[in-house]
Amino acid sequence: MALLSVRDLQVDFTTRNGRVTAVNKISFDVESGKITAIIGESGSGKSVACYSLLGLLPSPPASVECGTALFEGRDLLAMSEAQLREIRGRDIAMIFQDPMTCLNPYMTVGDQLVEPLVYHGKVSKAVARERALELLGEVGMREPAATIDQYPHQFSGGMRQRVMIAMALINEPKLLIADEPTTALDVTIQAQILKLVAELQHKRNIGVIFISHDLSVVADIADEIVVMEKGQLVERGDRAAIFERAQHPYTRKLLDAIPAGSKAVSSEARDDLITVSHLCTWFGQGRGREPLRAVDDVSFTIQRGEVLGLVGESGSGKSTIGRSLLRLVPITSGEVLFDGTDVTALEGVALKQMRRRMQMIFQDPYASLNPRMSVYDALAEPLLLHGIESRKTVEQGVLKLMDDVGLARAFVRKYPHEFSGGQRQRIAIGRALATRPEFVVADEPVSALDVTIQAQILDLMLELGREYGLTMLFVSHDLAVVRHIADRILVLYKGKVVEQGTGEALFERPQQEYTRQLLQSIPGRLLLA
Amino acid sequence: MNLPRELLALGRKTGYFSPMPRCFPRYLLLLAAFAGLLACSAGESNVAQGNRDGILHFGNGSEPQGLDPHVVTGVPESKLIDAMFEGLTRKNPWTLEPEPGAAASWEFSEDRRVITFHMQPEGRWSNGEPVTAHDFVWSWRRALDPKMGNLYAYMLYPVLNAEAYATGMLDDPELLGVRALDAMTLEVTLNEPTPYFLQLMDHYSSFAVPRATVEEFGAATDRFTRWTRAGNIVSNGPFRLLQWQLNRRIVVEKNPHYWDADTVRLNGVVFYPTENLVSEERMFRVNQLHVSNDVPLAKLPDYRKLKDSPLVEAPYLGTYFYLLNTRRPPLDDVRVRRALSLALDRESLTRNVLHGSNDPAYAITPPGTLGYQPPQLFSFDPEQARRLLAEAGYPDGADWPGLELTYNTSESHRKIAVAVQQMWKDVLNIEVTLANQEWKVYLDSVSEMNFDVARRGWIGDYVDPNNFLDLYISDGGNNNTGFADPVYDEMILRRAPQAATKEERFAIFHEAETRLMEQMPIIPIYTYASKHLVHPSVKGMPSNLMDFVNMKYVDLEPMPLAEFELE
Amino acid sequence: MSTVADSEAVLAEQGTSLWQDAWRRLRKNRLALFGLCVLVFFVLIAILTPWLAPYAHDAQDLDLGAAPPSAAHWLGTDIFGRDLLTQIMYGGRISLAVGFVATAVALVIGVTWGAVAGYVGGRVDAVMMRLVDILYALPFMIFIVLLMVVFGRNLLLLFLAIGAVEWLTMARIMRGQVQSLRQQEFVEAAISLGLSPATIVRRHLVPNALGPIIVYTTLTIPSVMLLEAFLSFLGLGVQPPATSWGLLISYGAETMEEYPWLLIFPGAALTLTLFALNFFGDGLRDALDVRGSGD
Amino acid sequence: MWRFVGGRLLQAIPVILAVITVTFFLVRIAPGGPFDSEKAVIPEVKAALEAQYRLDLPLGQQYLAYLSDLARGELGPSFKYPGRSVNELIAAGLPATAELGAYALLVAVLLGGLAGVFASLKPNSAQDYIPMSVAMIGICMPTFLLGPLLVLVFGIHLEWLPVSGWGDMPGDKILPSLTLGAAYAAYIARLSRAGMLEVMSQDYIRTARAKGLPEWQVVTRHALRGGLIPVVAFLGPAFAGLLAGSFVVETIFQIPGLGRFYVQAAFNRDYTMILGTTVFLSTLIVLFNLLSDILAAWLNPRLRAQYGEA
Repeated sequence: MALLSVRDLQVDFTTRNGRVTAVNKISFDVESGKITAIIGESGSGKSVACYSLLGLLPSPPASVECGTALFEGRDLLAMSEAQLREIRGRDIAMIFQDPMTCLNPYMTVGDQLVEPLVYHGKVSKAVARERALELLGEVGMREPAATIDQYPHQFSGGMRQRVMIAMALINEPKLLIADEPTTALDVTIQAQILKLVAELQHKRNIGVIFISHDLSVVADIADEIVVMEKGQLVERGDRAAIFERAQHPYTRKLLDAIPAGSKAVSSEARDDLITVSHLCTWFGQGRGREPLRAVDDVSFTIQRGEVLGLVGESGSGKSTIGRSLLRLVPITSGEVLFDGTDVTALEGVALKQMRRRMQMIFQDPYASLNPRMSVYDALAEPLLLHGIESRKTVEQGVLKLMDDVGLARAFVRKYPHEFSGGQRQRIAIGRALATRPEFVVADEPVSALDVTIQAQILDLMLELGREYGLTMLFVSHDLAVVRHIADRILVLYKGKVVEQGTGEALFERPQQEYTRQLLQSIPGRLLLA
Repeated sequence: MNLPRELLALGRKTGYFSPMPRCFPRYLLLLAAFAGLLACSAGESNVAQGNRDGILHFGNGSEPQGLDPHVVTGVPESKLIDAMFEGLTRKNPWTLEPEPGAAASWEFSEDRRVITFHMQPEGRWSNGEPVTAHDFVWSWRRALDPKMGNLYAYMLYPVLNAEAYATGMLDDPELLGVRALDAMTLEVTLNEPTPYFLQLMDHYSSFAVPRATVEEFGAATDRFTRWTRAGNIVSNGPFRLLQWQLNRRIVVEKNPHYWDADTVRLNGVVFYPTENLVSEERMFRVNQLHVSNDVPLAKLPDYRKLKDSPLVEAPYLGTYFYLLNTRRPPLDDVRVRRALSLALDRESLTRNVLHGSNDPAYAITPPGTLGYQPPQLFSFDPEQARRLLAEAGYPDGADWPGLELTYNTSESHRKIAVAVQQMWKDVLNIEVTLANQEWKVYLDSVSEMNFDVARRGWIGDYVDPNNFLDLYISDGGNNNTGFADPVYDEMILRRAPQAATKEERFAIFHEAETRLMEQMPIIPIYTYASKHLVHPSVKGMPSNLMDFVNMKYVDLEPMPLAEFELE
Repeated sequence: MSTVADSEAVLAEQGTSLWQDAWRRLRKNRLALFGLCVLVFFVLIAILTPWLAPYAHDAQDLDLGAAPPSAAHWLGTDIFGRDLLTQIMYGGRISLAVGFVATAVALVIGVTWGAVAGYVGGRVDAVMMRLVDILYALPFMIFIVLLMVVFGRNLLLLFLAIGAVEWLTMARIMRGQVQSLRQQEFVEAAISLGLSPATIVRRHLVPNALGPIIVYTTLTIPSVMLLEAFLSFLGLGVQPPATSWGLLISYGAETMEEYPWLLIFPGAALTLTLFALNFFGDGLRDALDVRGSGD
Repeated sequence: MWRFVGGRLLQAIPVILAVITVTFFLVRIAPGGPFDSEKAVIPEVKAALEAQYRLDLPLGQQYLAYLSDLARGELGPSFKYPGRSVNELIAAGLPATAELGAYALLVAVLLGGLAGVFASLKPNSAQDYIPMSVAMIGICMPTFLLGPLLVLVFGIHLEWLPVSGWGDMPGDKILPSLTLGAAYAAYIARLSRAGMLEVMSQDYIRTARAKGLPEWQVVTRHALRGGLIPVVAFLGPAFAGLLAGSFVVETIFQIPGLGRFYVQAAFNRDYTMILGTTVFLSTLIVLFNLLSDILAAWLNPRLRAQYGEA
């Protein structure tokens, strides 16, 4: 018998616009000691389905309309809140996507860790603390005794996710629900966490539901894969079946979206548009303290029309380089020549002129658009500011941009919140292109997007890049993505360039240990090879 | 704070300093829940305790500035100083006639310019030292010393050379008209016969202060010393200071060294600074006070309706009036001034706005000032008022240039002003705007004569028409109207003092006041009244024109607590 | 909750402007609409008072005095025999004007000050906020008396005086908002577009900081009305026979036992306004918060 | 941390100095002097008084003299209360005011906090609307109205509590504290409701629920701390405001506090007393703002780290 057996689960939401069925009659099983992956993009209902099992959805507006979920023979959906509470955190534990926000910032990790054990296990705090220390070691925390009394903000994202995992496992649950546990993490960390989850699951023989939007992430660990689209279960099968004999077009679309292959490199010689020499950007940390050397003596050039990929994990200084080039952060020393002009020395009108020629696309399309400005205003602003269009012609200009980035003209009066992530990123791209720039810094433009959207945006950028003759600095932590779009790749580690070369060269013949490590971490690497 | 032992003893006796349940407020919420329970244990009221122990709980208006008789100026201070000190004479609260105080007897010289006081043989300071004529000589010199900055120095100006000494024209205090013939005999020489001089002896500016104590804590004329603090102060009145808690209470106890201690019935008095009328009335209603300082106007009708009402109302030696700036048009025209005055229905005003607590006034001197009756030349006469205004060039308010009525911030001033404003509008069809001003701003406006019409009140320092009528001599410091009439000056400054008899003198005053009211530099509105709530157990506290309380005669008659159930 | 489907066809309908959008949302919020109606009603009454009021505002009947509600005087009369309904109507003119104008003054100064300090930061911020600190610590009463004497009495000054006091908190709130908004990427995007700081503050920061500002504003208006009563009491501001709700309440409070209607009715007018403002303010904030209602 | 505190204290010095300077000259520009009274003052007497209080010196010299006195902790003699120093008057009034302020703050935090948290647990229900409506009334109810009203009900009619006094009779501190705290309770109710709503939508609350904690533990252990941080930030200014604004309550209940002195001083043009209380209150304001910052940092480990570094 399956550990968890879900049948005909339907969850509805009551909204102002009527009822929406978020999960539509889905059925799946989870076996002990197996990982069942639920794959789908945002809005597909994958998380809703799992939260509804534990009664974690706010009700109203959510309501479970029908279905059963037999967990060890008892129907979770029929249980009272008190009964569910007994199961939550004891028999079924959860880990969530964003370890930054899922840990209570006001409590030490130790206090948070022991909570489920003290509450469910009815053991003393001291005993629970012993167990927590043990478990912290098990999930790979260095010096558990020193770190247990620290606060979450003192940990890196990967470490926090380890804490989350330890917290989930402390009561020896039978089922673990992992909701996109690696999406917010760097690739190298992602690889470690995936490995950890797989190990622990194996060792303890627990059942795992692993929710992700990215097929490649689960490629190495999932036993069973369930694919969801718009609340419907579209395909289900073991790993081999899905990866090798996917039936449903949606599943195939997901598979296709996994970035693969290198960009064809053109060999024609071009002049350098940007020359960066000995760039240092340090952040002061108060008097008498060592400054944080975010960018430390970096030199490189970008040729006109070239896409330069910049790869590194968080904290490597890759975003700071992009911002330094655009004068969004103060530069400590060094020189940035743009078409022969030293950008670092510009002020006033000259700086404004230069800014027209250099633009930026940001990582988070939710944060990079003013929520109180309609698409029209957001796109019209740069057009008017730089006199590209007059008041009379601005509407045409805006509509043209909408066309360029593939947004329906009808949306022009809408607000960012009315769009999906992918659409927002299109707006952001449109805004960046409005000034007709020659150079664009794309700072992780796709890392906050679902894989299928990611592929669309990357294609759009490549296409527009060609059309507008753009030179681009493409910043990403994802080697596969960079390889897909960049002509040349710079690998950054702790503020310094450790390796550079074409995508092919790096993938085939990595020179540095760090680069090799990055390559190792690409999920689904084996599968895609 | 270091409390003297007696104070603690009295404290225990009266229950003031009984150990408070100190933890109480910390459990505020809990206690709020048990408030009902607490109420049962709230204990005896002040009045019940006071009646038992002979302690009077007295609402005293506001926190006194201090207790040095030569420094302070206000009414609350006078209540305290009168309880603790004693002048050469002391008013009888029933008749307001001078009675023996620090002086047992006195006699006037033939020309009535020299008075010889014989000191009370048993007169003692509260530390047991005798009160002598030297004390008064020294104290008067102190009171008149320019360095003292005594605002009431002028009360002693009738004394020979006093004004010259106080204004620095004369340096030698020996030339002052006061000297001790021996320890028990004081001789005072006046500039001219002053019929009301004995009354001045009951004003605290003429009181003696204990030289040794004053000098122990600083120079004689020093304002910053600690000699008036509880534990330091020495006084010669029926009571002595026990405790002074700022803004909270001042406790005095019976002075055993007082020469007439046998007459004193009370064991002590507790004075409360009760600034807020509404709060004070409530304190009285729940038996926290024996006597209130004042009564909210709106409460008067309800209290009057009570059987055995605790409300005590009496005329007070003071007049409420409006100053007219006779130097500004249109008020430079006497017809306008009179029109304004005639247009006021004072009867309606006092009856409706003041709830009948005060009598309308038609002259500056309050009626019945030691038998003096001021003239009443006019009454409410709208016809005449309109006629006068028309004669002055403003028929039915036409071409009226507008006037501003200035008053200082106060609820009652506002009420009067609002009613007056409307009366002028109704009767004369003229617009008057109101301007209330914060106290010091108002004082500034009045003394600079920066106003059209301004509210003013005058309370007599002593019972004599002179105290009111000499306000309006030309260039008088308190004139503030620009009114100047040499004939009037002659009457007040020359003829009245030289009058042989009281009748003759009052006739001159009457003539002068008639002249004043014809010129109308001021519009009298009402005569002040004192209003108190007095617990039925309080005896020996008659109401009088000076609102004077002689604590020496006050007694408490134990009786069941009154319940004042207002509607 | 249901996230917007990525399919673009769903969103074919024509979008609207921010304020149109807000209005559309506001109309659905019944409480907010009720608040708005009450406010509009009061403002209309205030405007039309000279024609609507049953009595002349200064008509006294001293012999009648304070009388409880009757057929002739629906809400009773005050101690001068003046009709209370008329008083409240005239008082509303002053109170609403003071409430709205003085708050507007505070809003303009406070928002500008706070936005500049928060956006520019560094030393400018330190100096600007120290100034706010100093003003906070100044003795208000002396300040008011001085104003009164130097500039004389008039209503305009009253607005300014109150506004000058109330803007301090507004500035602090705004500064806090701007400081946190400044970290957001859309501000960086605006900088990289080449927008001037003034434009960034005006177009990007202020609209996004509106939520807390609106809520604070709806709290400020009633407290301004009460402050006006206090100042009028001190002699700055309205002089009798003109009146205001705050003054009526403070007079009514003194005779609450004898003439309760003098307190109850003006109090009810103020309370009703306050609730209306609050509902409307909350509704407006929600309506303007385009993000919060993404469903 | 010490560095942060030290830095803030250093910053406060120019602020307080500016307050002193502005106040010093402001009170002297205000019309009417300390010795003006209703009855005309003899010029010689006035001159003698001004000499005693150094008012005859040039203004600049008076200012410097005041500053040098202040540096020695001397606030000067009171004009209104001869024979008493401002230090003494403040010392006399402070205990009652501080106690009143503290209890009022306690009332505000307890009542307001409870109401706000309670309301936030079921937003947009009766459980939300009722306490929030009461809070709204609390905001618009001026103390000069609430105080007498409470006295009328609890003091006069029910006879449960004393109508005035401070520390004289059991229970006489309840009504003043309630009166003064009410408006602040209302603000705190709103603040804590908003703060709690914000926190309750955070991911870590979902984590706590996923652990199987019962709702009350989720609220008390996980939500309260974050939700009340805005309240804590409000406490400093609130306490300063309570101290400065207590005079109405002090007058209504006959409490021997500082607020009464302060207001009377302004009316009396008691220059030294105005200055003294202003200096004292502005120092308190600065201190309490600092204190609430420290408290907020103590509650919020991230801020703690920031201040620790700064």
